Amino acid sequence: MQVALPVILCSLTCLLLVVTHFIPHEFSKVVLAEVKDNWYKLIKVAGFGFAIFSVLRTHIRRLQAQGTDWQYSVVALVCFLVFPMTYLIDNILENRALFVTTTYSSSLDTGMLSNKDKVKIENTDGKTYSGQIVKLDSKKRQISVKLSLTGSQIKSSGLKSGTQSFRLLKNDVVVLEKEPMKVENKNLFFQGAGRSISIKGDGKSTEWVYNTIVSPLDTTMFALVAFYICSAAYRSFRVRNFEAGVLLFTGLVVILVNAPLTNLVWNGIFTAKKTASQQFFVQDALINLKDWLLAVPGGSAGRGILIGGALGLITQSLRVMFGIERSWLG
Amino acid sequence: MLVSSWVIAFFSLCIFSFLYKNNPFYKFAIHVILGLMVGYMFVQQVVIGLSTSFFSPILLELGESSPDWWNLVIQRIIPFVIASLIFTLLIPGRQWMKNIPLGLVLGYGMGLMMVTSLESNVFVQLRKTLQPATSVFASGSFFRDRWPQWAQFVPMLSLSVVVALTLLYQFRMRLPQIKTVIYAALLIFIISLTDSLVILIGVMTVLSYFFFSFERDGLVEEVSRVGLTFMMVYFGAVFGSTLMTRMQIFIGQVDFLTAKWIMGTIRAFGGT
Amino acid sequence: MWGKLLSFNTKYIYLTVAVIVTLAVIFKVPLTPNPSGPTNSLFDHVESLQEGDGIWFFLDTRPATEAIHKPQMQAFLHHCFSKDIKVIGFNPLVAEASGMGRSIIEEIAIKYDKKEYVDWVYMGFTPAGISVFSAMNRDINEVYTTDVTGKPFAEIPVAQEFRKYSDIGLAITFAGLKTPGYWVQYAQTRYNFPLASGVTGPMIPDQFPFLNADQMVGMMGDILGAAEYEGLLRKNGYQDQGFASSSMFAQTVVHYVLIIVIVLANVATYMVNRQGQRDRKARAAARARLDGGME
Amino acid sequence: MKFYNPKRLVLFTAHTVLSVLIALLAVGQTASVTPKPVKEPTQMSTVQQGQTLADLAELYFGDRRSYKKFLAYNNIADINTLKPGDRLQVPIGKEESRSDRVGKETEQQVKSAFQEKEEVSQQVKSAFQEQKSIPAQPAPEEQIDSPELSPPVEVKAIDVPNDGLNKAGKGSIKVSWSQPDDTEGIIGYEIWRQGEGDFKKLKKVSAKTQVFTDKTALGGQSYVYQIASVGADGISPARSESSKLVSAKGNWFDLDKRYVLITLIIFSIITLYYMDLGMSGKDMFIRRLPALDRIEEVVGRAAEMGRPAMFVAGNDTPDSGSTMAAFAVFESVANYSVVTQTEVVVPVQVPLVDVVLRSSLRNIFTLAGRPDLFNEDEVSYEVDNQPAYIGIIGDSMERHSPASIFYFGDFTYESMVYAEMGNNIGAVQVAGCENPKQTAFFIVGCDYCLIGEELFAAGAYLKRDVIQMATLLAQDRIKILAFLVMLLGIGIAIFQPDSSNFVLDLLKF
Repeated sequence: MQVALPVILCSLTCLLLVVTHFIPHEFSKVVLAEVKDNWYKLIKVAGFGFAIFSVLRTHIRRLQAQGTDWQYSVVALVCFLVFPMTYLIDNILENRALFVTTTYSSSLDTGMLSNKDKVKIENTDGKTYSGQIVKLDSKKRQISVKLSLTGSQIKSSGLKSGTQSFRLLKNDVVVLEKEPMKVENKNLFFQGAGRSISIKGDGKSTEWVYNTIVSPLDTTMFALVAFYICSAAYRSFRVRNFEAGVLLFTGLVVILVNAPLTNLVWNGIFTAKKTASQQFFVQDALINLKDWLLAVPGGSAGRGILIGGALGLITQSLRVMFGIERSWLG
Repeated sequence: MLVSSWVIAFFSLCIFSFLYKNNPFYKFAIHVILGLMVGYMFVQQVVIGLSTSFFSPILLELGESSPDWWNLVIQRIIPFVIASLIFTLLIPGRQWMKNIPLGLVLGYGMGLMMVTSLESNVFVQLRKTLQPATSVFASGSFFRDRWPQWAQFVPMLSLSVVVALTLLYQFRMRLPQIKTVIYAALLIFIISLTDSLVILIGVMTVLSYFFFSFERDGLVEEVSRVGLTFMMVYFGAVFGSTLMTRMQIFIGQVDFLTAKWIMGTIRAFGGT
Repeated sequence: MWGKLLSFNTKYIYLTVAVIVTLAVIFKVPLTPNPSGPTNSLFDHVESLQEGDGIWFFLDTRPATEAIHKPQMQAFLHHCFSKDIKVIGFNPLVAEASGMGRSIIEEIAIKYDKKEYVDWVYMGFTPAGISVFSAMNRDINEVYTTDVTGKPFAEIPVAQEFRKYSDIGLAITFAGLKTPGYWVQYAQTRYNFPLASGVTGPMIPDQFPFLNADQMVGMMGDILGAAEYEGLLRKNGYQDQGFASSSMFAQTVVHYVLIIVIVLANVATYMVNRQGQRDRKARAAARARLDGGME
Repeated sequence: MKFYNPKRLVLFTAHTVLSVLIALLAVGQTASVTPKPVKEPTQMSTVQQGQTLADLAELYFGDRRSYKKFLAYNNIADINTLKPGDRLQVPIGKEESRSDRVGKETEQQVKSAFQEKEEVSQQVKSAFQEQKSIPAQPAPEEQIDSPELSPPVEVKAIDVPNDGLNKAGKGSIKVSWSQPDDTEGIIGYEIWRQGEGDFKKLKKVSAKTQVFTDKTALGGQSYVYQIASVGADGISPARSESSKLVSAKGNWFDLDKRYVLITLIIFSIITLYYMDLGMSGKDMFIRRLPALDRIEEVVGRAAEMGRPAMFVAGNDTPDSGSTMAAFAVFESVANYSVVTQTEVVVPVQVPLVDVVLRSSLRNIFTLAGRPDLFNEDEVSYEVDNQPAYIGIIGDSMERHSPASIFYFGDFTYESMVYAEMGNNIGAVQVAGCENPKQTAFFIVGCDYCLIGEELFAAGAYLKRDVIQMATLLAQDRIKILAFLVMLLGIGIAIFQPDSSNFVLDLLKF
């Protein structure tokens, strides 16, 4: 039971994925969407939850133990709060939307309107705003539309809260003639629609923290490689045997050719000559050699490794599918 | 602007100081970004993930006049319960339960990867390798063109050297030097072929390097040695061609520190 | 003496690299490499475009590679703006690139006093994912309702002018990830529009098949490509930024230093090994003499 | 879980998988009659109950023995499994079957409806000509003396094979036609479609194209298509004859991918065969993989020096192959470390990976009989962000100063950083990575490195488990198969260079 159930579940999911891959019928799309959007996503979320729980627990323990470097755990725990704060701040400050609410007379048949319909509202001077029906209450005969304007556009749109008269259009057919409608500037966060934490231009404070601390650190870590690559080359580019010699030779050639001055000097010496005897020494011969090394022998080796790796991967997947490979059971 | 440039500069220098040795500044910077990113994960994955794929769909469904309970249970509740089984890792004696969601996730990944890698990494790559080679055989132009005048004889010569010395090695004297010469001549011959043929040979030899069920001796050893040579060429080329990119990243950092940070500060305080 | 060379601390290498780069960046020594084939063809293609044509660029990279892609984009945009070509920027696949992209294009647009929304616009990120490739063939308005500053699509004339692949003269992807392959596979081969790429060093070999198959009109390979492009700009009498060219000198020095270090290390290894062999021979001879004496 | 005898469960699952795959292939083969694009005019004919291909051959070619001619018009996967309801493409002009007469009649009605429309437009035109005489109302010249356009011919509409309906329940239908003899004056074609109700214009395409894929056809709804040649004026389009009734439906098997499926089945069969051999106690030879043999010795080194060992499991999700291989390697590393009483430091980057590694370590301690020695903080989750995680690794390397480090899984640029950090603290490092580019940096930076495929073999190799060894053997056989395919392709290219190389067609999907 303890082993069989997870293994069989794993094999069945695996089999399901394989089979649906060969079925173009819409049924397989439905199944995939079900598996991916509900099961897979939620399990990933749970995994993240557990991970965050354990990292916080680790640092709190260090804090309690007061061992070496416990101060840095304090730093980490304090910084943990930063992004949740900025998320709240951004949402409360910027995550707003305009809601337009009105009551319609009983003469209107609501058959042609339904929830989540894309509609337009047009004010007296002919300016239209696209929106979406969020509430359609047939008892109170009340309809409310959420305009698709983000925080910064609300100011530019020039719509004020309060009551003014609009007309409601659904795909350019007038549904409601000029009626007084109530415009409210509500906060979406408290409407239950929290915006995704955004590094995409909106969400000012989040963006500032991200662009000022996170991305530069990414760049700096990337820049460290520049040093390490040099020391690695110094340490291990030695002619120990034939293969190491090939490695060293190729590496040296490519480094030499990549140095911009080399090509300048080379082309200074060997300007283009047409005679066949000197075809080895034409312009950009070094560049061509480098490109050839990278593209032809290198490319073939890379492709071979890729194919072999794929075969190994498939065999491993079969092992998992057949329930032989059980390392993941722990 | 100035503030952010100072912050960026401070953290960059903290990280670079690790090159000398591990120090409090480095640890501080690292733990700052650690805390930040854990918080980011918390909001991004847990809060928003839960709200988008669990809470808000349920609220929407309940908001409907006649909620579809069956759908709700199948699509939201059961997955949520199964996902939360991950936390049984904390319950002594019930730890095996966490394998149920794990099994689902791993099965998903494996099934997806098996077919896609079979298609894109085996079928496509084999076709890419085979198509030009077949056209070469069809046309019959085996050796690379623009081979210089004084080197026209290289392919044939190297091939004949390979054949002759192999016979010699087989029947007369088994000297390691002869083997090395054969090997070098073989490589020269391979290089003198057309690119698509070189690629074909490279792929096949590299694949043969990964044979597990044959003892490495005789023909298999020689072939896999050629494959290893190809791989070494690839690794060396990749290593060399990466140097410039990585170095440029560092140059960009230094440029930021000098131009934006120092000069910016000087300018901000009325310097020129 | 050789042994010392083998066993010295790698931190000296770090120090050397840091000092060289810092000096070379402070005293900018311009160095213009000869243009290679792909860069040339890219330049010629942009040169062949007319005034008022449109260009899309996609920024498919994290800010970590800004040091490479910024000079590439600067050289490219200088060329475009001085030819009065209209530019629309996207980062449809990588969310982090939004801020970087707009800042770079704005910086250059100011130099040529080009107006945002009229001569250029930066549309930013869209969560459409893979479907972007096909949506852009119909109308970018399907995936972009606003630009990165939140301006509604209807109020951006330049975006309304160039709204699908067939409207533009060139699309170039500045990529630090595998995305050029996707652009070729999902967009170019299906909808057949001129595509180019500006990539980082390790990705250059992956682009050759596309270039040979004319699926790409040109390529800017790494910072070297950017420097070549700047050289071409200078040769044809445009003004340029020149950051890439000025960093070439640092690159050259570092590369040469590394080569020298590697060669020295190998010589040292060889010498030390030979020394060891000689000592072993001597010891063997001494032992032999000793044995001889024993009799 | 060494106490568990896997034999029966394994065989059960394996055979289930295999049978399902084969069943799928069978399904695909039966539902596989698709029309071929041919020059001459054709029509669709539905196979009636009890009609064999020979009957149809007699019906259309007047000869029972010439049923092979249908292969010229249709892709028939298996000529013996023709079911009622399959739609065959047959040449026009021969005697028709009942179903096609029905089709013709509907088409007649449709066409008459159109002639009326044509007349109407004629009247409009004549009205224009009358107005022309009156100078007060200048009429657009080019509309009047636009030449009579000749409509396109051979309009064919087929349901696009090997596809499914999209989320909105819409499928795609491929409409193809050929230009009329005089294309003079034609600047484009209009595609008109009749579903329920009247003909509607779908799209206008340029005069160069002769094919259009209608992606908005409702599944199950049958349609009739017409193509109209459009002149410069835009009005008075000349309609073609209407196509046969056709309806978009989701297919149950993707024929283009059948070779992929067959390959997968061959994979499974070979693997299963060698697994059976392994279970029956036949010993399998696997050559020694040096890098993997080193693992025990490297852990032992850490034990001698009294310093911990470190395991880094890459930056990919647990459902990726390389991470799965990393789990297997970690199992053996942890085994050795428990045997030699060495501490293992495992900082983890990706969620769910820490779950697996932690429980695996605990189980190993339990199996070794010392659950009390298990320290939960040995496996510590850090953060899922590249720079932060790299920094943490550097910090913990300096703090714990491990004597031996293992990198298994998927890596990007951090590979170089790890390798050099490890070198600077003088650790012995073993690495395995799927990504070829990063393998280069590991080769340069580390002491022992697994290349590509060896990583996936590691799990089977280290466990010394016969069944898993068997899968490696199977993998080799499959590789030999790939070799043979390549050589076959080359051979075909050598001996019949001008004929189409069917090996390349096999590799297409």
